[in-house]
Amino acid sequence: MLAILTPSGNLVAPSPLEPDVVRRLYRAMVFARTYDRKGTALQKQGRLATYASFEGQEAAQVGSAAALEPEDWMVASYRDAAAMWMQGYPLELLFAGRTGDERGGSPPAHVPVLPPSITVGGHMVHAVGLAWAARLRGERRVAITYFGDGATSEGDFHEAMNFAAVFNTPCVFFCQNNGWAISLPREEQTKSETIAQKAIAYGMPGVQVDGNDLLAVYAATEEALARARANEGPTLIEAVTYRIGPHTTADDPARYRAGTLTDEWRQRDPLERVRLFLSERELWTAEWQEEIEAAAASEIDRAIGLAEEMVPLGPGDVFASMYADLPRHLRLQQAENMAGWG
Amino acid sequence: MLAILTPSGNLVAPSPLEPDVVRRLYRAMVFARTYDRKGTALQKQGRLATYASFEGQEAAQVGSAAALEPEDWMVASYRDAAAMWMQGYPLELLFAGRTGDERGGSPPAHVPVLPPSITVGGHMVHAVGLAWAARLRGERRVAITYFGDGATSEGDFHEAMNFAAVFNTPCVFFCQNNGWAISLPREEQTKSETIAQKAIAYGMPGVQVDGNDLLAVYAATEEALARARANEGPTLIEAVTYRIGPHTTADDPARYRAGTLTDEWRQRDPLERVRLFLSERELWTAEWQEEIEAAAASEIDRAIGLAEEMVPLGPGDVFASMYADLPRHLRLQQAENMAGWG
Amino acid sequence: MTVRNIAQAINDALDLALGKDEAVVVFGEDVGRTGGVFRVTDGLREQYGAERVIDSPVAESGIVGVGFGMAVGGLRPVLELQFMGFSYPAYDQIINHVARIRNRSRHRFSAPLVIRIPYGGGIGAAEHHSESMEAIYTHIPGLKVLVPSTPYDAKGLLLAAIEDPDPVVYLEPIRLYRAVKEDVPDEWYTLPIGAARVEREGDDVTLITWGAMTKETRQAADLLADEDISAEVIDLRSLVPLDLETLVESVGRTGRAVVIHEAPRTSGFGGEVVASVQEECLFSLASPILRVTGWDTVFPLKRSEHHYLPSASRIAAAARRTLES
Amino acid sequence: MTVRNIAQAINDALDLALGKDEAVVVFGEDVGRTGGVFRVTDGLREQYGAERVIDSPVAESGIVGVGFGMAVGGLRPVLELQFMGFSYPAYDQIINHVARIRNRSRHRFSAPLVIRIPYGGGIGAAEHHSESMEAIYTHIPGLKVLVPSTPYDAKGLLLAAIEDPDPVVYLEPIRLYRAVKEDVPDEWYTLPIGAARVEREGDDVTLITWGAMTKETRQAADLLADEDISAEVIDLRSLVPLDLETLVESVGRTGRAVVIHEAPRTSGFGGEVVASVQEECLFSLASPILRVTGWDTVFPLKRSEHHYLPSASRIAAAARRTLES
Ligand SMILES: Cc1ncc(C[n+]2csc(CCOP(=O)(O)OP(=O)(O)O)c2C)c(N)n1
Ligand SMILES: Cc1ncc(C[n+]2csc(CCOP(=O)(O)OP(=O)(O)O)c2C)c(N)n1
Ligand SMILES: [Mg+2]
Ligand SMILES: [Mg+2]
Repeated sequence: MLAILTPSGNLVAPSPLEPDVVRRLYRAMVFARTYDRKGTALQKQGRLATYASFEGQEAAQVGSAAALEPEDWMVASYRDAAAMWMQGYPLELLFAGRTGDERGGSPPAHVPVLPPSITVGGHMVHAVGLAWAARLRGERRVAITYFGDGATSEGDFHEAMNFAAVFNTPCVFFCQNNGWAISLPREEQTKSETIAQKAIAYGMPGVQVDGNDLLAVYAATEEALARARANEGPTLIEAVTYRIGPHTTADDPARYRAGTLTDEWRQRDPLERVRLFLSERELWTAEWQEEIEAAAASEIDRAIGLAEEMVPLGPGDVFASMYADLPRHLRLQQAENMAGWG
Repeated sequence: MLAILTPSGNLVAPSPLEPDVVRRLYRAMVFARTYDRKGTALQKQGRLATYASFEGQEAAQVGSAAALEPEDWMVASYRDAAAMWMQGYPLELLFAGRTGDERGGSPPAHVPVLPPSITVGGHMVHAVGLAWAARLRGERRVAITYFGDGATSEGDFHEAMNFAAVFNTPCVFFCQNNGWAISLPREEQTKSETIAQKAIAYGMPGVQVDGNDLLAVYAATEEALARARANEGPTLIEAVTYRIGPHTTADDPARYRAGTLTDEWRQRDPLERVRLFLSERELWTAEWQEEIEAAAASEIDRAIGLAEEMVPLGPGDVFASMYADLPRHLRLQQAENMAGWG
Repeated sequence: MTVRNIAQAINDALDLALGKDEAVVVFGEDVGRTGGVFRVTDGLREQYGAERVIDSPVAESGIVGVGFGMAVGGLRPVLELQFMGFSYPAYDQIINHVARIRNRSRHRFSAPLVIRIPYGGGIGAAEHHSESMEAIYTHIPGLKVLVPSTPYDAKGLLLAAIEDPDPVVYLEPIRLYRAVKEDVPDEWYTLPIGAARVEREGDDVTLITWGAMTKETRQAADLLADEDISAEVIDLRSLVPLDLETLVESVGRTGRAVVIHEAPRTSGFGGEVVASVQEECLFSLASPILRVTGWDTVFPLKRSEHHYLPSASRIAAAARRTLES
Repeated sequence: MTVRNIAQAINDALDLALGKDEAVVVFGEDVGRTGGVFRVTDGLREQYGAERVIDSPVAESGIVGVGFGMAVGGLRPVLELQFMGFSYPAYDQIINHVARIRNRSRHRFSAPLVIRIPYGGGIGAAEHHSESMEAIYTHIPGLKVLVPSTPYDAKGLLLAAIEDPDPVVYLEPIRLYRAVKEDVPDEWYTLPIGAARVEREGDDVTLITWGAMTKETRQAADLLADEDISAEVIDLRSLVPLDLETLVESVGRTGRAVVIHEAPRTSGFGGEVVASVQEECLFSLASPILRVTGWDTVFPLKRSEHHYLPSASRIAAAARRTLES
């Protein structure tokens, strides 16, 4: 398992990033955690629909996304808000999606991020196609896809990996093995010792990395992206991490796992070790921490405000994006819906 | 790659079978080849629908099936007639299926072989379920499933392998890597160096065996079956072989492969090396060869006769096996079909 | 008798089936440890063990394909697919294998299994969690398709499905899981498969529906009653086989009908109902048979659900329209 | 103009599209080296190279899912699924992703791709090679579904599908591939999507069909003509969107209609046609609209195909029945 920064904040290998960049990414992780906790809180207040927390997975998402170029494609899932935000997905749209508004799925034209995939497993093949299209069109960009340990059991994972390897498409498969797929522990998801070794089935390199280690995640992703960009083919990365919270706000983890396990993983917190690293180098102070948390909170509040102030979609909007040009039967249905019923 | 009997008929490892058993299996391979050539010939005469030849794959099918117990489940594909016949599937039913008669899919009650799967990939999961049911019911039997190199690309292969390993079901995955999936060569089907190594993705043992080597195939299968029976879990076997004929009688291999390749593989004929082995031990004579070929031909003719003499299914029979008890709408449709139209 | 909601009635049926027949196994994602995402299988793993109430890896085709093998091998699997929007990866196994093995083998093999699928919207869920795609299952020869709408029916139909020698797709209306309660017998009982239930008698117009939309349809009947329009409400309960006699009797009498479903209109099961009914009753019809359905759009997210789901007033408006001619 | 059969007309359309637009790629099992199992893509790989006419591993979900990514990424993939019976593993990708990305992203992303699927029976093929499951695709909001039955339409509709900004399922009637020949223009032309074709005019009864069954329907019209019954034959060509106006005009005039398809009856697309037409034309109907369809059974193997496929005489008998009332 690739590791660079230990839980106590020590380097066991050279850092791939300058300290000031690490500091910037620490700030992003703090932002992500603030967002995430706010998400759960808002759901409890009834202001969001079901929310899927990624607490504990901040290093995996921020570290990997930090290695991307702005034009690289990202195809991620419901639990990957931090990665999507890193790649430019506007915060207010992430919130809007969570309130149950379709406009949350519509990032600006320059943001190469698909709306989050709610189906498990189905989206990885999309990254293969996007990467392929980029190559055929002579674009330099590559594609990264994020998915969980559970998603590796779906047939579509297999087909995605196989197509990627056979056609040598420039893409990166980034698995956050967070120990659980709802209530199913990783050990019962598959009998392979690691997720990374699944790459062998496709003649693809696979690497396991400490997913709570920002620097290791960055290094592994950067190397995989470089391979992809050099047309040397796809890579599977397994980031070993842990879902600290429930599967979603609708889930009760007490039904299937011991709290002690979660406590153990809290000891390997992805933020704390970076804080220690920065602190050691006098790049962290308690005041700065307060400052970035406050800045995060206010930016997040702004985004929530924007999401909640969106004029609600009307009865005609259900139809408005079904086709480029609405066929007649849909125009009729739309008119009927807009007319209402006494 | 596991090998025991070389193309020149020499043992490079001890034979797992007594010479007289080898002689019996040689006879079975001769039978299989006679059947197969007859199948192609009959199709050319218009007496069978599309036929899928397995010439070159006789050792893979006969050697593996020979290791089964009579009550072991078999779930195989359209190209596995020899294996199915070895496990008790009546020859006349194999022919009947090929003429386009549903009764070909109905083996006698004591034959634990499902009708051949025409969809590629979908049937391997069935073997997992059958094996699982056997274990839950306290039966000693195990399940074997046959499939091709192409089938390993389907998502269902992946799900089958994963479920089998996770639930430790007593089954054997037997892949005949015959070099082609219709026109796609094995090298473009997947970038993994071997099919066998795909087992690593599931924490399952995988073994590659010379599929044209009757003895090696037998040994590998027998070991996998023993593991399954001892509840030590499933195994993937890759039998490396070659499809000498076209994909089916509707296919023209000249469109996609060089004849020289096929000629090379003819040098590794699965029957010839066993003949040399037997001949060396004075267990083979030209007269005996004639005798078993003639016996095969007459048995095959008998079976064709039976298949062709089956009273054709009538208009009511389309409905007869749709449900245990026909619901009303089907009874009405059945009556309508039987009444005919002026 | 115990007062049960639909989720509890299904749980009770599974409990009885597991208790009665060793061949019954429950298999699906999260059905064990956590009792299913809707808690429908709550407590069953504790009682019957992890060998019979089995948590599956995330792989729907595998669940159905492995379940198929189990059924052919002599078990009686009750499979769960977590939401209808996640049932599609299993469609191939269902149509090409589950529904065909009896015919393919001329009765030599069969696949007596039940596939439970929660379906329908109205709970403000994420994308793919609100689908009503029953029509694509009703179009598969060899299956039976059931949709209960009451606790009593839910239990009796599920036990009938488990006893049935052929594969059954059993659809559970999500927004009714806990919305309806009634006395449900504690013992084993089955309801006939293929029999609709006249939920309310009426003379002026027949409202035909199933599953979750029974609620809005009943409400529409109330609205109509206020206007002295007497609506008969029929809950199909079984889509395949369809109880055409009950429909024909009713529409033959009322001369007017509205079919209501939540699924998109085009090629929804409503088309089948209309086509079959008009074939038998054309000359009794005083008005075209109307359909009130979901739109031919994606089921919207939480904030727009009310713009999609057929409402009682929309149903009542259609019923009134049939009375205009 | 060149005389072409349907397979050649499709090949010609693909050739033109590959030649005209670099974004077009052809992707599927055996489409390259061997030109497809029906030789529909013959010669294209030689001409446009293996980078644009791509032989896929055997994985239908992957083909559509990767094709989806290609389309979102700016290509115009024309995907081939080898037979309709092998299209089901891709159903999830089609309904959950291909058909939804435009709505999911409010027009920000779209998936302009074409999925070609040979369908239908009558060639004595093996199991799963004879399916007609168009209805399950017509029930997916966000798709268009086309079914040509002549070489001219095949080319014009395929080019329209390739130009279309939204995903199109394009169904190719296997037994007509080489059964019909006609003059087909050599240049690029498109036909409107959503327009039926009145294949033959008539006054007494409207026969509505599409795809492969146009042949038997025409034959039935001939049989009826011998009895002085004048049948109008309508080839829908586009199932979604449906050209309801043309149907309503015709049935409004004839007062009688038969819908003919090869798929199983229950929840077949015929139900949709009947339901929509009766809603508009009830008071013009002199007889119930009848359906002549495949049975609610598995499509049989070679020796029993004739017991399944709707025949001209069965269609004619139904038409006569509509004239009895
Ligand atoms: C095709 C499909 N099946 C089932 C589900 C229901 N479901 C949602 S999340 C989940 C578990 C996924 O686990 P994993 O891939 O490890 O991701 P994580 O939630 O842990 O991030 C399941 C089964 C789904 N969304 N899609
Ligand atoms: C699901 C599915 N997709 C496509 C096909 C068409 N098809 C029939 S055989 C075949 C190739 C299979 O290759 P392989 O698994 O290597 O078996 P082989 O024919 O070589 O024995 C294909 C693509 C099919 N039968 N089923
Ligand atoms: Mg997980
Ligand atoms: Mg092969």
